[in-house]
Amino acid sequence: MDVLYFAWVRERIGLPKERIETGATTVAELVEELKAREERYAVAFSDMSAIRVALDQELSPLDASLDGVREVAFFPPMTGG
Amino acid sequence: MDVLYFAWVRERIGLPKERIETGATTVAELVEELKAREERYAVAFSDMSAIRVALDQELSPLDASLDGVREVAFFPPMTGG
Amino acid sequence: MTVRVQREDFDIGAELNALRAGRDDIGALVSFSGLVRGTAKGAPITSMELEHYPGMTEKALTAIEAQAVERWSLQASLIIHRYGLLHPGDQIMMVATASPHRSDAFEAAEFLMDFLKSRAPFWKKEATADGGRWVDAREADEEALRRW
Amino acid sequence: MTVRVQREDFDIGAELNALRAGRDDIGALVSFSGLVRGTAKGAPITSMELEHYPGMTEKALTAIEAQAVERWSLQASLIIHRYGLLHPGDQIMMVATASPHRSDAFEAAEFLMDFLKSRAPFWKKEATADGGRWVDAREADEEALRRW
Repeated sequence: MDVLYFAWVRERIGLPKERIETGATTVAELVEELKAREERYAVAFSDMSAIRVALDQELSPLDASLDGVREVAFFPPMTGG
Repeated sequence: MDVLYFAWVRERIGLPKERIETGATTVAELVEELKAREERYAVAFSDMSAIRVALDQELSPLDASLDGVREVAFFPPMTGG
Repeated sequence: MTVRVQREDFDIGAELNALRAGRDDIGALVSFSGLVRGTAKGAPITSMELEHYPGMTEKALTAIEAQAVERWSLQASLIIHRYGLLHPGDQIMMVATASPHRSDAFEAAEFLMDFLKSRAPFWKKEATADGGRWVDAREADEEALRRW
Repeated sequence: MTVRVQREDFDIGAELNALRAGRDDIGALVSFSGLVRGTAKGAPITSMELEHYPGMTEKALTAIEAQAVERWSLQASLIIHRYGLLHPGDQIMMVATASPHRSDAFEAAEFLMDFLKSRAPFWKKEATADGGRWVDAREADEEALRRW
């Protein structure tokens, strides 16, 4: 699946987008998998209360299922307007 | 003193402005004096709940004093905006 | 802080651009404009005559604006109100408010509109095929004042 | 009912005039525009970079607008939001709403702004003499959602 990062999440992880093969069934599992993989993910995801998630471009909770999802995005709280 | 009429008050009384010499001490007394004078005033002032008053260009109540007032205006509720 | 009472139309874009020209402290800019609707109580109107009380109008609008400036953190404000003969689709008036954050600009604009509707000496007369008819004050407009 | 996400600036007057062009059923037209302020937390900023999530941005704005159309009696609405490099004084975004009476246009515009602030995927990074700093979401913006 495609995983996208925006704003300071993108800066901390060091790339805007990557393709990830995962067996994770929820967003939370995917996050744990990434954090275990490399330090930069552990830093970016150290405080999940500061992270928002979109699944296929819809805002979703951390415990949402990844079943059928093609695009996951992680980013901080939005500051538009 | 100058007495001004606007909107349908002006139309019913038939003029926009007149100079009136009066001994009335309040707006209410002035209204009674005008109503007694001619039918067109009696018609215009038949329902005073539909009339607003300004004294020297400030909205004022019916029982306000005319002491020192140079300009009295009568008009219906305002409909700007 | 500007009040203009005029017969002529206005250019809302030029007015909004002028409010923010040459400065960078404004974060939020709100405008309201009121337009002549083509029907009234279901019947088409051909024109609208806007009568006002010269002198008192400017005083009343200036007083309303001063109240808004006192209550909210405004960096700029503008009220333009036309009088005379208008037609369906025409602009009747506008207000604009500028503030660092949006809530002040929004609230102040609503406040200006609520007071302007019921406290500034303007009267609308609509012309229809059946003749002219003075617009009645709306109960809702008087009620709107109570929230402030 | 229009949503535009663009790098280019916009002409607020032209947009407002286009919303009411050729029709006479609109009585009230409200606009909000957001501008880049020249200081942040007391320090001057030199520029602001607006990042967004292409694809999701348009979806989110369209969904927010659809909610407003469902809740209020709107005759027209518009959301324009820019992205990319902006400077102090620049226009960031605008919303406009049109309705027969003023309360719908005002409330819908405030609703659009409240949801757009916290639910549309935009992120602001301010450049100051000390380097870049991502703008924090304001507590007040999240709270503003609760009133709807």
